[in-house]
Amino acid sequence: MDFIEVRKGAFSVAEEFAALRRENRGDGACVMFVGSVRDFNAGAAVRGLKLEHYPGMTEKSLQDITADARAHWPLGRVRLLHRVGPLALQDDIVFVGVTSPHRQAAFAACQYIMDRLKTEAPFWKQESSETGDRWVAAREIDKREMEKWG
Amino acid sequence: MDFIEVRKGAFSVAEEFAALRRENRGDGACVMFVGSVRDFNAGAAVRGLKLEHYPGMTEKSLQDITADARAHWPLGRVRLLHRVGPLALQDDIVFVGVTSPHRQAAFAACQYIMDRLKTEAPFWKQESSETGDRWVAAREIDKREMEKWG
Amino acid sequence: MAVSGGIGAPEVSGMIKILFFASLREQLGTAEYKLENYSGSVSELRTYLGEQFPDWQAPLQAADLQAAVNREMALASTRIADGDEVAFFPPVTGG
Amino acid sequence: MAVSGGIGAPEVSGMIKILFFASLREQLGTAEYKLENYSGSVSELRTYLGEQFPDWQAPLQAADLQAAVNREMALASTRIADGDEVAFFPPVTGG
Repeated sequence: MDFIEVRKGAFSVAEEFAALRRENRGDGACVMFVGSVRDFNAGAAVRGLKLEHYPGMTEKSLQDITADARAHWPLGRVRLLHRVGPLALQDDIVFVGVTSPHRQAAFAACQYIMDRLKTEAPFWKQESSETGDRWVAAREIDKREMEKWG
Repeated sequence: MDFIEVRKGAFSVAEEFAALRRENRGDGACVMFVGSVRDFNAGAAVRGLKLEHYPGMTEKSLQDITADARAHWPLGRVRLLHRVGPLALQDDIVFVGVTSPHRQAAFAACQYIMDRLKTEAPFWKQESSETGDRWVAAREIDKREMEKWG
Repeated sequence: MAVSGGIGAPEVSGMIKILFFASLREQLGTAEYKLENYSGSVSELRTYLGEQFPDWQAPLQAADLQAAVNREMALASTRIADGDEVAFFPPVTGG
Repeated sequence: MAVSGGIGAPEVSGMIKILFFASLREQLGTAEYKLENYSGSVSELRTYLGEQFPDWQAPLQAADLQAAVNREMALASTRIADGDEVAFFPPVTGG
């Protein structure tokens, strides 16, 4: 029921949505999040990104997060894809899609998965900008967002 | 910046996502909701739906809801499509997609738009089931969900 | 059944146009009714229509019935003027 | 730079495998280090590695450095045993 993938290549939102809905008669609600490369971060014009991960641990972390979401809300399907390697401006980085019989559960679970992914899944971003390459610093706001989940 | 449409025909999530992201360099977050016809509601096996609306007022209501969402959160693009007329099992009914520089704003705005749409946009569902046609009753839960937005 | 609610602008003549939707439309057996030289509130209009058409009385007194005037949600006390478009309908169930 | 963190299972020999990621990997100039017959906690290992390689001392003492043991997040007090895979890395920044 869960599809979790760390991959180099681009993903297709159309294919992911189709996989979430195909022969899924019980779930009336589908919430999807897509995160992509913004062109400005902390003032320097970003040209692209490189994403590093911890093979093995990253996948395990994403599986644990998804399992915890299922323990909190009645979910049908969950699909979580995260790209690694070099990414260009406007490339999509992450897709999280969940289905549920209940709209509120689908919204809450999708947001919960993203909040935890941002604070604990082992991914590291390196930005290329006009002023050179730099590792992105963790943002305090993501940690604060986690606090609401207790 | 807002695209709002009440339509008879099906919509394409792939095309909506493309329209939200195309040449959208500033928004790193995109949240989408898709609501579809479930096969069970209140016990009777549903065969299909018919959706009625109030032409003119429905569109105005959706525009007002979207404008209020923009007043609350920094949003880039908003696309809101709702089908009317006869719908089959598993057909998609409604699409709400929003982009923002901020993940939390995108989630909150998408959920806010759906919560208000469910409680105040003039649409009425009629279900066809084995036991005949019946107008769907408003669910108390949708009103309770609105209370959290004050 | 008469004409269903049209897309055009509210009428500005010396009459009010009253629209009914969904289960209420089916219960009343009509989608639209026009009234000349009417003056009063939304709740007074509900009562007035029930007096004119006894079969409409029960459906129009349903506790959860909602009303709009000129495509904005209206209160029981909202005043109705010539040229207004008034609509009555059950609680919405879209999405 | 040595081998980067591999996909295989943690090693079960009489040694521990230590992995470094992202900016820490660049600061140390290596992605992996192996240690035989080590026994102690995560925080003791940080101190030990800094003593062995003076250039590593500052990067390994960064206040926000995180650690995992066998691919689970670890505390400073988490014990390390033979065959464990230990990883040190800066705060995560995915999504």
